Amino acid sequence: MSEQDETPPAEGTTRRRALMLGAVGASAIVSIRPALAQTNASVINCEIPVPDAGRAGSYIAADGSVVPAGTPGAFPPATFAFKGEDVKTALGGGQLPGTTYEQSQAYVKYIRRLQSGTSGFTCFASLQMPRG
Amino acid sequence: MAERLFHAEPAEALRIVPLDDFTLVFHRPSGLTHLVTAPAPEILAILAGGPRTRDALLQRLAEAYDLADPSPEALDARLAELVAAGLVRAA
Amino acid sequence: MRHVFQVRIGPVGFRVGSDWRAPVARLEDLYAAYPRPEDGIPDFTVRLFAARPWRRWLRPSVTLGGDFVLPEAAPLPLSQGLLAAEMAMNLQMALGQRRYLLLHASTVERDGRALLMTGLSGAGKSTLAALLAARGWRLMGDEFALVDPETGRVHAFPRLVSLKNGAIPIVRAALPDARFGPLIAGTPKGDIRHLVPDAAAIARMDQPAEPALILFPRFGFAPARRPLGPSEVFVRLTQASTNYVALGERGFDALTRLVREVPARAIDYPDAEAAIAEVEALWAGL
Amino acid sequence: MGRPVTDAMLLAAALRDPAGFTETFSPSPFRAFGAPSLSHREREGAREAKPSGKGEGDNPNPWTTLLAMARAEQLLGTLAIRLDGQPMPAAAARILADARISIAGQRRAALWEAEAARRALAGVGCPIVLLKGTAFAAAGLRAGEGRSIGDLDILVPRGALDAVEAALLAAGWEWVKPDPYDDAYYRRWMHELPPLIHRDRDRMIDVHHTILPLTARITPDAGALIADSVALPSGLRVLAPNDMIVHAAAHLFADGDLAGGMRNLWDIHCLLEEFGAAGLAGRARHHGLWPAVARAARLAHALYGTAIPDDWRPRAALDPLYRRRLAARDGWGRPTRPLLRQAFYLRSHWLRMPPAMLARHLWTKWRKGHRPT
Repeated sequence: MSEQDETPPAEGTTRRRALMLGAVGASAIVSIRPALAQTNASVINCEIPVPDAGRAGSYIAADGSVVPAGTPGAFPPATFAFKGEDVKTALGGGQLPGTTYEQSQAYVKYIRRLQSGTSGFTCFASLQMPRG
Repeated sequence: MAERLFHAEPAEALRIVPLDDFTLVFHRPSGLTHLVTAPAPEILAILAGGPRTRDALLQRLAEAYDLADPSPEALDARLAELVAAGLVRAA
Repeated sequence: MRHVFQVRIGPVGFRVGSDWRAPVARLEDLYAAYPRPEDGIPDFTVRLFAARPWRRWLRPSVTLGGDFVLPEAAPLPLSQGLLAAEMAMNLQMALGQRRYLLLHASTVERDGRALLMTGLSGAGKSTLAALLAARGWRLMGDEFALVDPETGRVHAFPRLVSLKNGAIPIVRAALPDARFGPLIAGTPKGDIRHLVPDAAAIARMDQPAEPALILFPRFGFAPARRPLGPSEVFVRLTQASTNYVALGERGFDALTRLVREVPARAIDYPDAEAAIAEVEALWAGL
Repeated sequence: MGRPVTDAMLLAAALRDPAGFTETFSPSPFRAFGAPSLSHREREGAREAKPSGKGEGDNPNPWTTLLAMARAEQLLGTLAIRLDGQPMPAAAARILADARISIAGQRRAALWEAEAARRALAGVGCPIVLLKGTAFAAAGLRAGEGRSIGDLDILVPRGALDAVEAALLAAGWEWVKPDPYDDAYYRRWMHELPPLIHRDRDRMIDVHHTILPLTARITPDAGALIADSVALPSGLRVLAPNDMIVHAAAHLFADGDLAGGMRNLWDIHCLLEEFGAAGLAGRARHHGLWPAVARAARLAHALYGTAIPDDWRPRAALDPLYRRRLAARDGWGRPTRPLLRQAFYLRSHWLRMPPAMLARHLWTKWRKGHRPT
């Protein structure tokens, strides 16, 4: 029961819209994880290069997709990998260190497509439960 | 193993709600929610018509859309993500 | 347990048992105007207890217990007993609430329509809610917004508003005759003082409201305003909910309706006045 | 006429006879008819728990007591199903209705975890036998109705352990505690792999190759468990009914420290009521677990009124101790009778490993800061 049927146009019709399969590393799916997940999202204690090593040198477009270097309106690769803590804050609405607001938004969209979402975790931190 | 068939979940198992460049997919059997972006909705729509091998799927995608990067490895990666999420079954 | 306190906050009844008199006395004082749990049967039980018998007297420290607990939660000094009770009640909602979709958000209401302010702690949500209440908005809650999956309406959860550090004098100035709890110093988040919601908030806590605007405020930045796309709002709200996944399809329905029907803005603001002006402007423009 | 009942025997009474319990404590006018089957002591105990006055003192509403006990014993979902439709105060009805909604979601997530494991292990090609709560739900048994289900427990042939481990790691599971001592300990002495947890779904899976630790003095016939297991339409398998009861009793007495004992015993009650006891004694003896099964049946009869063969009834001397440990819970959901609990905790370790190894195990755990709570 899909609210809006996406069946592709019949074979042979002329109207074909563009479609990107995307890079091997750029996930096309974000899964909402249970709140207070025990398995600390890998994003917390890892470093995330933007873009990933496989596409060093490529630029990041405003919607987070990877585009050839020098594409107008896109951002150059980040000068250093972001810490997990920075990414968690950015995912919750903060800004990545050493970036302009627009740059940060593009990178966050790229990162969000790279790893699964962490449901409820950032909100839990704000319940200020002092950890023993 | 190229002739492995990829099956979509039955239609009644999914709630698909397009939003913007992401589409919401609620998977009833697991109770989990996924946000998918191109080419995942398009892959799910084709497989909803019936199971296909990776090559048949790639060919159907190339016919239906203007594929800028028709690489089998990229399609394998997209399929692997959908299998890991439980939205596609490889048999 | 030696000392017992019962209260209903919005649609949820609580029972707090304590090894000490002080926290219960404080709760009875600050929640005096609140009703008791429906039929005398609370939804959740909270326990404030001494992990070791001697901890009742020797440098007494309060361990948090109840229906739902976090094993690694650290005990608090007895002087912060009120804070321990509030945290433990929050924890029951965060881990145990299953009827309503729980969003970590402050909520105020005007003309039957609700404004939700959600985002990381420290974004000033509670302060904004208290200041808007001073300007005639009805306070629905400063910590949790309860969204009914069947109707899409927001239900109030008007617990004590916890104000931190610099916000305390600002809100005291804005609400000179409001009731406040004691100043609790040296907490993990600095000084905390609780504001008792006003009579209107308590009298009308059973009146739900239609969500009309979702704001993602950020305190301490130059004024800015940015619309948010529905998928980004969706992901952010799942991160602001501790029971979205547990609610299954009901949670999906509630959140999908919210992101498709209710406009959302990210607003940055340097101080409270700027934020209030921004909120009133956005609300007028709905 | 004994002290009024204020421990978890009250919860047992409500599960055993929902109509009796609600008749005694619901506000309905027709309460006078028929003698509720709650014993006098049980009624007095619960009635002593009148709605509390202001602040001081502690005599909560009997429904508050029941719900707190049920939550603490992981039986709130089961209670919600058992009491569905009974007259009761509106607040209790609402809380139990919420519990039914919540339990339905838990059941779906548990069944999906089994399906995800089936897909991940399809390539290994060995039989996969579901155990405990997931098995009851997957097979549609009464024991699965309203049951809260935590981890996924599966039984596989010991020879297939390495292939199963590799397939799960490849499909997104990861080790819960990558601690070498635990890992070696599990592999060498325990009846299961170290626990794994799925990266995205945050759900744990325990892979067993038999149902008791290798070190325990009793060695059940794992081969027979798998050989006589029953296939479900999905291709996953469940133990034969008698083996389910033997496993539940083994988990309760031969392996565990009775934690979650009331829920475990309710499973046994439901299985005995659904399948009866035909051939059970013989099968239990085959696995060397007849004493545990007999004790489980007697205690289920005592707590929940399970129909058991007459010649199983005469009580063993220690039964009352087991009952007091099982019911060691108060109206605030707190565990009570600490010395009795500690005794059963030590006994469970004693049963799992020979003395020398127990000492070394406890020493290692103590050195690493693991204190039994």
